[in-house]
Amino acid sequence: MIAATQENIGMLLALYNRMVMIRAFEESAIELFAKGLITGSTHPCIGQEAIPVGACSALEPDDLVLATYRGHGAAIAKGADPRYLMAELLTRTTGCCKGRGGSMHLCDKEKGFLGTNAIVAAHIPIAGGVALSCKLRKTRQVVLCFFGDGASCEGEFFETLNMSALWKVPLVFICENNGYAISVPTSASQATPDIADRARGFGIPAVSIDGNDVLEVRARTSAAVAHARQGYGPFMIECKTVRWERHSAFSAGRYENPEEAQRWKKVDPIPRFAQRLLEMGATVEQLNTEEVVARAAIQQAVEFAMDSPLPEPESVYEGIFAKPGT
Amino acid sequence: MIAATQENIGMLLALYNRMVMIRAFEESAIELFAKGLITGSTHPCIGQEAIPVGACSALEPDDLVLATYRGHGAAIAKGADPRYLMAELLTRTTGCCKGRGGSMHLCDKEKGFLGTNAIVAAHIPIAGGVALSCKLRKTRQVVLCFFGDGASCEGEFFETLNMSALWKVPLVFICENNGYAISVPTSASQATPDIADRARGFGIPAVSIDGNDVLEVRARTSAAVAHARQGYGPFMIECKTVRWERHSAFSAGRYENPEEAQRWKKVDPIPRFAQRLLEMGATVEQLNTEEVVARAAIQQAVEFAMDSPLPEPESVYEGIFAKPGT
Amino acid sequence: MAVMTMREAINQAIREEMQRQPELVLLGQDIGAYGGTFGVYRGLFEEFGPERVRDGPLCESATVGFGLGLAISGMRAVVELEFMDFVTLAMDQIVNQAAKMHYFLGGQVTVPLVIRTPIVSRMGMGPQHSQSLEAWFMHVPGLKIAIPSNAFDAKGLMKTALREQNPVLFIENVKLYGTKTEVPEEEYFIPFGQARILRPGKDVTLVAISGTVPEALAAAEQLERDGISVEVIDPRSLSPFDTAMLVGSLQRTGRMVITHDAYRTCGVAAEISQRMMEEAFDYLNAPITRVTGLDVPIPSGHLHVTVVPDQNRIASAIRGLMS
Amino acid sequence: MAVMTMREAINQAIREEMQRQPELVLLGQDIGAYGGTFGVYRGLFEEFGPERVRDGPLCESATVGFGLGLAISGMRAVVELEFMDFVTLAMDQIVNQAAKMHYFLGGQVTVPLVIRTPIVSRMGMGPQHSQSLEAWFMHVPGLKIAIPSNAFDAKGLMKTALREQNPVLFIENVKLYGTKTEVPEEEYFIPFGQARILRPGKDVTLVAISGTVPEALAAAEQLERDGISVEVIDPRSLSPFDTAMLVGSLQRTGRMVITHDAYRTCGVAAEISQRMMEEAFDYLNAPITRVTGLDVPIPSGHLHVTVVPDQNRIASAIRGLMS
Ligand SMILES: Cc1ncc(C[n+]2csc(CCOP(=O)(O)OP(=O)(O)O)c2C)c(N)n1
Ligand SMILES: Cc1ncc(C[n+]2csc(CCOP(=O)(O)OP(=O)(O)O)c2C)c(N)n1
Ligand SMILES: [Mg+2]
Ligand SMILES: [Mg+2]
Repeated sequence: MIAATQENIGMLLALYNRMVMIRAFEESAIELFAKGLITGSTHPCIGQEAIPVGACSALEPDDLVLATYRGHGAAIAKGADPRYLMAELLTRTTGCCKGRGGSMHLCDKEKGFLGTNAIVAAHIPIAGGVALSCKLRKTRQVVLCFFGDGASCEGEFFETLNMSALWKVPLVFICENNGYAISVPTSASQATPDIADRARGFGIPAVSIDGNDVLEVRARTSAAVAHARQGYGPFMIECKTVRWERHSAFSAGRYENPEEAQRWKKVDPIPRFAQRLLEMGATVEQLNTEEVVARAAIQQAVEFAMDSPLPEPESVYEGIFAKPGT
Repeated sequence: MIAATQENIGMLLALYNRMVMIRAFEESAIELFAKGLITGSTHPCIGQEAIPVGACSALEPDDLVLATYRGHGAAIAKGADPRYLMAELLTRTTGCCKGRGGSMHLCDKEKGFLGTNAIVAAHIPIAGGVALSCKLRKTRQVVLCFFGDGASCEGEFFETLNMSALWKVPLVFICENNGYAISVPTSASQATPDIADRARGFGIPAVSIDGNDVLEVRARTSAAVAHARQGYGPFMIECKTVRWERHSAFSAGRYENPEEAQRWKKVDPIPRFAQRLLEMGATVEQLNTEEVVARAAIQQAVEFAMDSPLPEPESVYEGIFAKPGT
Repeated sequence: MAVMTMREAINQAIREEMQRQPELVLLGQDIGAYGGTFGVYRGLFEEFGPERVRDGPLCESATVGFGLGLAISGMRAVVELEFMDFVTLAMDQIVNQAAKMHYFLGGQVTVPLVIRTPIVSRMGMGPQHSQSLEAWFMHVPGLKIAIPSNAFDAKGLMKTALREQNPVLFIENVKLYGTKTEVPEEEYFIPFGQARILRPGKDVTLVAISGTVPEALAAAEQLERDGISVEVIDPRSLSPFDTAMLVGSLQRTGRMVITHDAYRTCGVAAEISQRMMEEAFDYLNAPITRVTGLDVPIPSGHLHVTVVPDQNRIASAIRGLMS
Repeated sequence: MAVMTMREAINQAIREEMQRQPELVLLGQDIGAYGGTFGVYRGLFEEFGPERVRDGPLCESATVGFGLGLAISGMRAVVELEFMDFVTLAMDQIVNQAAKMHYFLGGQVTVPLVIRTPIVSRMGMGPQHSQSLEAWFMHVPGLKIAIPSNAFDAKGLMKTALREQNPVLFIENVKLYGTKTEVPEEEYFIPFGQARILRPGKDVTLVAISGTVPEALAAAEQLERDGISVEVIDPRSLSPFDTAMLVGSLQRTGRMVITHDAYRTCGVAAEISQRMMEEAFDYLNAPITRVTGLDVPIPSGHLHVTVVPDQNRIASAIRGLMS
């Protein structure tokens, strides 16, 4: 339980800010995609904002995060500048990955955000290796790895559960169980309701929680991070949530279940958290201010991205290999 | 518990016969390899005979089995003729796979033995597909899939646990946990003692048993097969055992732990079963007879193989594609 | 004759064979009500139900493995991999298992398994969602590979694939799904290993694969206006490969350009060229030229258009050869 | 100069760099006290301990993934895959992740990762344990590929690999592990992209890769007795590839034969040949010929000797060219 002190309210308002920022970022991404300004695809995390914000708020600045293509939120939550992220979505030269990665490949190494990945589950063993690196270098850093319910059916996920438990690496698995892969519901991809059970089969402690409660996510992640940082090895948190939008801005979206969507909008993590904040003593003005500030930051990010140049055709051979000494 | 009736003794003596036959087969394989008659490699299952014999004895003749390169025992236990198996080890044209597969690829489709595989764990999803086929065709057949402790770390194993539980296919996973992959002990490949736990994480019932007790293996497999045949889906049996020999006749074997080997020789499943049989009323003569008959069959198999021709170089282009209409 | 898209033609071939062969089952992700990532399966789930159109969890390797297991035990399976880039997750099942199982089990099993996968080389979806990896599979004995460029061929080849007793990799370029041709009402089959002259010509042979075919045809038209007569050939299948038709054309034209979206180095063009050298060296009036995807990771966004061949790159390569 | 085997030379290169770079870690299966499936790591576990020589569970994909994770976060890793056939289980990590990560993360990370794997083409271990799959990787931008044929080259190339900031696939043929050459006492590095003339000659250029090198040298000797002078060149690395040296040799000899154990179709020989056609067409006195592994699944047992090239097959191809 978080006491309603003034500092705490300030910190919590910062979380609220981040959640709104992510929402605004994703809304802009959908809009820009519709306008044809994003080539390829983009995968919004609208409705799931509580997970990256809650989880990343439990980290030290030098802790590390890896995520999926649906990781815009994780990047923002870990502190990446939305301008460079948005520029990356628009594949501009000013993008965080020089406009080569696009929406599915964001990265901000300075902020400890080690990248998103377009192959489902492929980043999970990579996160395991990063965690091993932290352990071997004795840096006391912890690694957070976000992935979906779909990813939890891929062999690499299990291989990593096994290796990370065996080698007791400081890795926290954050499963964003939003109930669907692209169109396949979890009922058609797993026989049991809880993905957390899978981790337990390897001796990894795991919990299933309400992923739309940002404070719950934060509290559980804090405990898991402490566990990992103290050398007890990996931990898994399964956050149950829902994806409002289509799988991607590109997908046809015919799989949508409108009733379910309506039901879930009722548990939208943002108004829910606003309500909680008000109960804890925050004012409506404070919330409005955060909202305005966050949305303005994204507006600026969009303008920054739109003003940035697209890469020249001749640059296509650049950036494949690291130069010696880098 | 099996009552010591005369029929039962007869059936049990048949199991004993099979165990001795497998032991003799593997001893011959090692000898032939040492003589340079087996090119490539060969992976004996000496010390593990109780598992294939106990497990396959719980099957109907038309049930199906898939196994690994260490699957000579499984092939014999499922009823494959040792002559064609031995000829395959010596890559003769009379081999069960026409001398193309060698020691790591045995098959006897007629007997329901759907092949061994040289890629660790690759046959596990294939077995899943065979089980799905049985379910879709409503044949009431059950599929048994043998694999090792090492294989239980490969992603495909977990993918198959998930899919087979989801689709409730009639598949019984038999893990031959002999404590080692090639040289890597289970203590260096998994954090928890029981591989069975992993199956439970997917909602698959699983037990860990003494794999050197042929009657225990038989009883547990019978129950698992009944479960699968009745449509309740997959089941896993982890049989703890030990590998006496080096990983393969080809391996250097420097990893051997002689003390452990000595300890395990004390639980050699063959004399142990012999003792049990005597207690149940079998006679020493009966056991001797089985032993002689089994060893003679293997002696004949070796002779048959040695008398068979090697494939001609020109035949190298044969057998790649099935002809239309086959 | 009906006019239909390549998407519809593939769908129709599969539907016909689903009706004919009760043992035929489809496996993959998003192939149920969703109709497949690119909509190729629309209506099949509704017609054949969840037992035969089996939407499943995300695990490419086991999905192919299950398909193979079905194939060797009295069923026939079609597995869809959502992007060709994801074959990387199922290489063992495709290459070491499906391609070799009939062989290493001494012919005791057959493998009526079709693996369908789309190339998404022309949509800017980035380095992990844009690759054309057909050369990897042409390298591996034991597989058959179909790679149609239009509705007519796609239907005939899919019908053949669905009667095969051997594993078939069926490669479709997403850019072609919406393109239309006439497709006969009556049933027809196109055997593997027969290339097709899409446009006859006499000055130069232009071999085009999959997504480059429309560009090749446009280049040929462009060049015709300049008085250069280009013969455009689509191999249609890579294994078996119709070397003979290409040799025949080369013997008439004396010049060849080969184009594909795949990476240049060790791509299929190198193999085709080497076969021409081996069989028609004396007919070569000029070096065989390739116009291919560049040897770079394929960038996200608009920059991808720089990477894959377009009609201008093809036309200028041909002009280069003629001068 | 010490005389040592290729196995020892690789071991020595790794040992030296393990001593020099505390951040260097080895991952794989059976690489601890066992010393690696083919003994390349003997003594390293004893010297550097289990933290840095990390024997692990059987899961090729995650093992490469962990190595990649180490590489992008301040460590350097060498991952051993026990047989080259098992790359099939880690293709995504190698091809879609390691090869492209520096690129798609905009240069924010470097990937000092070496993946070592032996080709076991000449031991009769059957269709799933005998393949030479280097062409797959040469097809993929973003990887460097070393493929030495002797102790001297292996040491110098491994030293280079272990100072690289990019992913390197290091391919070793088991048949060569026991072969010996002189190896200097002092430290040396062989850059990638430089081929080596193993034997000068003037009538024909013979390009030999990995396990075929001893056969190529034997063939050259055989032919010398018949008055045919063969220049034997080992490319040593496939990416980058020393096209220039091969072109230079071809310009002198006018003839080229390329030999490798890998499958013929879409193998590296086709690529090399096409590059020669592109760059030295006018110098070709005869078609470039390839002597390769046959396009068949590789049988277990003695029959494998029929599949891979031997000195007689190479020699007779060359005789064919000269006549
Ligand atoms: C290996 C692989 N298979 C398939 C895909 C196509 N794909 C992209 S996202 C996705 C759904 C993943 O679902 P989940 O892990 O639940 O994440 P979510 O999108 O719901 O956040 C699929 C199937 C892919 N990118 N990579
Ligand atoms: C995918 C794969 N990786 C590695 C190997 C090499 N290899 C062959 S057997 C083996 C050990 C497997 O151990 P386990 O599954 O316990 O079976 P056991 O040999 O003990 O019966 C290994 C690593 C292989 N054949 N396939
Ligand atoms: Mg999901
Ligand atoms: Mg074992």
